[in-house]
Amino acid sequence: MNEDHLARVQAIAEAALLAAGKPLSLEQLRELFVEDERPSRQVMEHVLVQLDKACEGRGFELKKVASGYRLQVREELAPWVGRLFEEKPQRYSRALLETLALIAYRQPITRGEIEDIRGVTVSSNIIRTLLEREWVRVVGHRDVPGRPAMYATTRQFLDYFNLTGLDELPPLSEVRDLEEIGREIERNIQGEIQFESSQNGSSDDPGQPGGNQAAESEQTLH
Amino acid sequence: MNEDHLARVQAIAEAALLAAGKPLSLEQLRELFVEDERPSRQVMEHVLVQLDKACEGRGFELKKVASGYRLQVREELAPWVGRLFEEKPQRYSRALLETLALIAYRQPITRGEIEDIRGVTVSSNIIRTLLEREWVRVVGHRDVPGRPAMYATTRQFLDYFNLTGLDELPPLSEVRDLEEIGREIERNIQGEIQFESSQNGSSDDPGQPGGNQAAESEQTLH
Amino acid sequence: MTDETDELTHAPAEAGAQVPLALVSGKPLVDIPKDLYIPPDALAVFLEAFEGPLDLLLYLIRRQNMNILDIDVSEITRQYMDYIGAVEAMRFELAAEYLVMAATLAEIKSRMLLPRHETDDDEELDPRAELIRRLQQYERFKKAAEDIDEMPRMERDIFAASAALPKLPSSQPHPEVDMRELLLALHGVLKRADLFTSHHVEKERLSTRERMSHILSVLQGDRFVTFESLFTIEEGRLGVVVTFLATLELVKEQLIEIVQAEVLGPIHVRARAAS
Repeated sequence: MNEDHLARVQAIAEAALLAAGKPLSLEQLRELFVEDERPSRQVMEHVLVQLDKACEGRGFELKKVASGYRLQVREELAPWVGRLFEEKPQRYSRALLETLALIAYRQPITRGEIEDIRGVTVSSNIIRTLLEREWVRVVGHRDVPGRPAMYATTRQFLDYFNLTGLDELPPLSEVRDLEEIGREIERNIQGEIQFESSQNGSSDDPGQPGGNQAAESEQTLH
Repeated sequence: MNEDHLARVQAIAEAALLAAGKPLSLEQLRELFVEDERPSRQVMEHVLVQLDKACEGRGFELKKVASGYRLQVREELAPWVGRLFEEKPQRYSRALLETLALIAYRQPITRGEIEDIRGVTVSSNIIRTLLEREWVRVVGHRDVPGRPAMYATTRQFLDYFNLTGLDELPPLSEVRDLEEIGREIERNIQGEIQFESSQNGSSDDPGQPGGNQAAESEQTLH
Repeated sequence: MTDETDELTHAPAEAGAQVPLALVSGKPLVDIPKDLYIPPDALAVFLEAFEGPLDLLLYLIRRQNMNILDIDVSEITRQYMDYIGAVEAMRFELAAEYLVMAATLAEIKSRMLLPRHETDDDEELDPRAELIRRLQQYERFKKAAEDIDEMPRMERDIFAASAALPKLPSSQPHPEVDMRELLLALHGVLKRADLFTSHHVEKERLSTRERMSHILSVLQGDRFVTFESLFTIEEGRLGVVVTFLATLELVKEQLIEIVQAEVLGPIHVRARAAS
């Protein structure tokens, strides 16, 4: 069996392993070939050794598992590849934002006090999310029955919003036309959603008109 | 950006394309990297050229399709790889293919317009199948009684058929309608009188491929 | 591949052995006897092979080696009517389009028989023109459909390359928040609570409240801290004032207590809740 032929068998084995989506045994790989061109087990094993070598430095590697061989994305590349599957960050609920705003402007404040102002209970999830994000922390306990925790904002909160101190928070009195700002934010959010969905083109792409145009706009993307 | 770094980016791109199982756009590939290590578009394009080269002689190749880049089994290896799958590849009925062809070449087009050309009713099953496969989608409604939906093809359609754009579809065969033949006779007569370059004829040739042009000429017909 | 519908699963039957007959170019693969005796089974198969009257007409034209542009309407109409007649005699359900086409052909034929007026534009008056145009249009897309079927496609000629995944890090990215969203939320809640007009939230008060939080966090646990240690000289007079205001506010809100063991002795501060 000459070099060219071995290279061909190797390409076919690689192609099959990439197309199969599951491990293939040595026998399954051999059965890709009609009888009179079928490589022996020894040749197939040799080819797989060569394939393994040929994957050095690439994005994937040959792994032997119980049911055969499979090509697998290199583990050390997982941090990058994992970003493909990251869920899109969701938006925070209005309740969470109100709670955060009240903690920022009225700190130190207890959950009960937030509930008094909001007129509804504050779910533990909201408090937990804010604590986990390290935007708020417990700075003490109020000396009343139940000794409720008092919350305040953190340095991370200031950093996130690019503030050096709470006194840089915009005073409410200065913000006259909040409704206008609200509309603007809504528009931005809408814009983002549309942008995201048109970016997502692969799944469904309602933003694009006629197919030709879709093809053209794609061209400009690259 | 040094060689080692480029090789790394290339391995990551390859890994991601193999992990995604669907085409990824240049932007999606760049977004695998956190902001301060994100390669520029130029670098990413360069890396993809390198990746393409690195696949030479292997079982797979890099292919640009409508919604991005895809790693796929080399077409010439399909006969071997096809043996992996016991099921015969899907066949499509003529009715479905003719409907798809009309949508592809004449988009945007309504079901009624498809029926006019095919001379038979288009079953709802066919439209539903095309929509479910995400090969076509509704891009609007024609402003006539009943406001019928207008259909166009999607990026998924192009991806499925290994195309980057509608202009890569095989050209529609020329139609020689009576008016055209009349003009041809007239030209021949005139040609006898005075010499004219044949360039003249090609400009109003209705048989030109490009989807857009086809779509426009259709508008005038209906 | 999993969401196959009826249309798809029926495809092989429809597009299988019978299709070549419809794809004929000059030489039909299924020979229809000249005398039009067609066994019932064969007729059913025969009709299924066509995508409607235009397709059948194209087949008849091809079988006669006729140029579309030069259709012998009489002959084609005769053959077409023969098929339609045979189908009806067999009591097969016949799609309405076939009957409409039969009527169209009959009309064209009758108009062809009428004496023609002399005009300078013959083609416009050719009663076959519309039929020819439709046949030509249909033929183009019939060909295009065949071309599309020939194109390399996924799952038949193209297989996506994919590799198994290693263990991937699971990280959920945090939502982004805009400062204006925060303000808007506050605006909403204060408006609802009818606190908006009471000016509880003032610019200068915010630095005081921040300092209150800071002092409380310094006073974590059951420990006394000297009053002076709350102040930082480097902050200057304004810092001292803010700290002092914050301390007073904390005392007022009964959050801290201030203890002085003896006159002019050191002042200590601790969180009330700790006691």
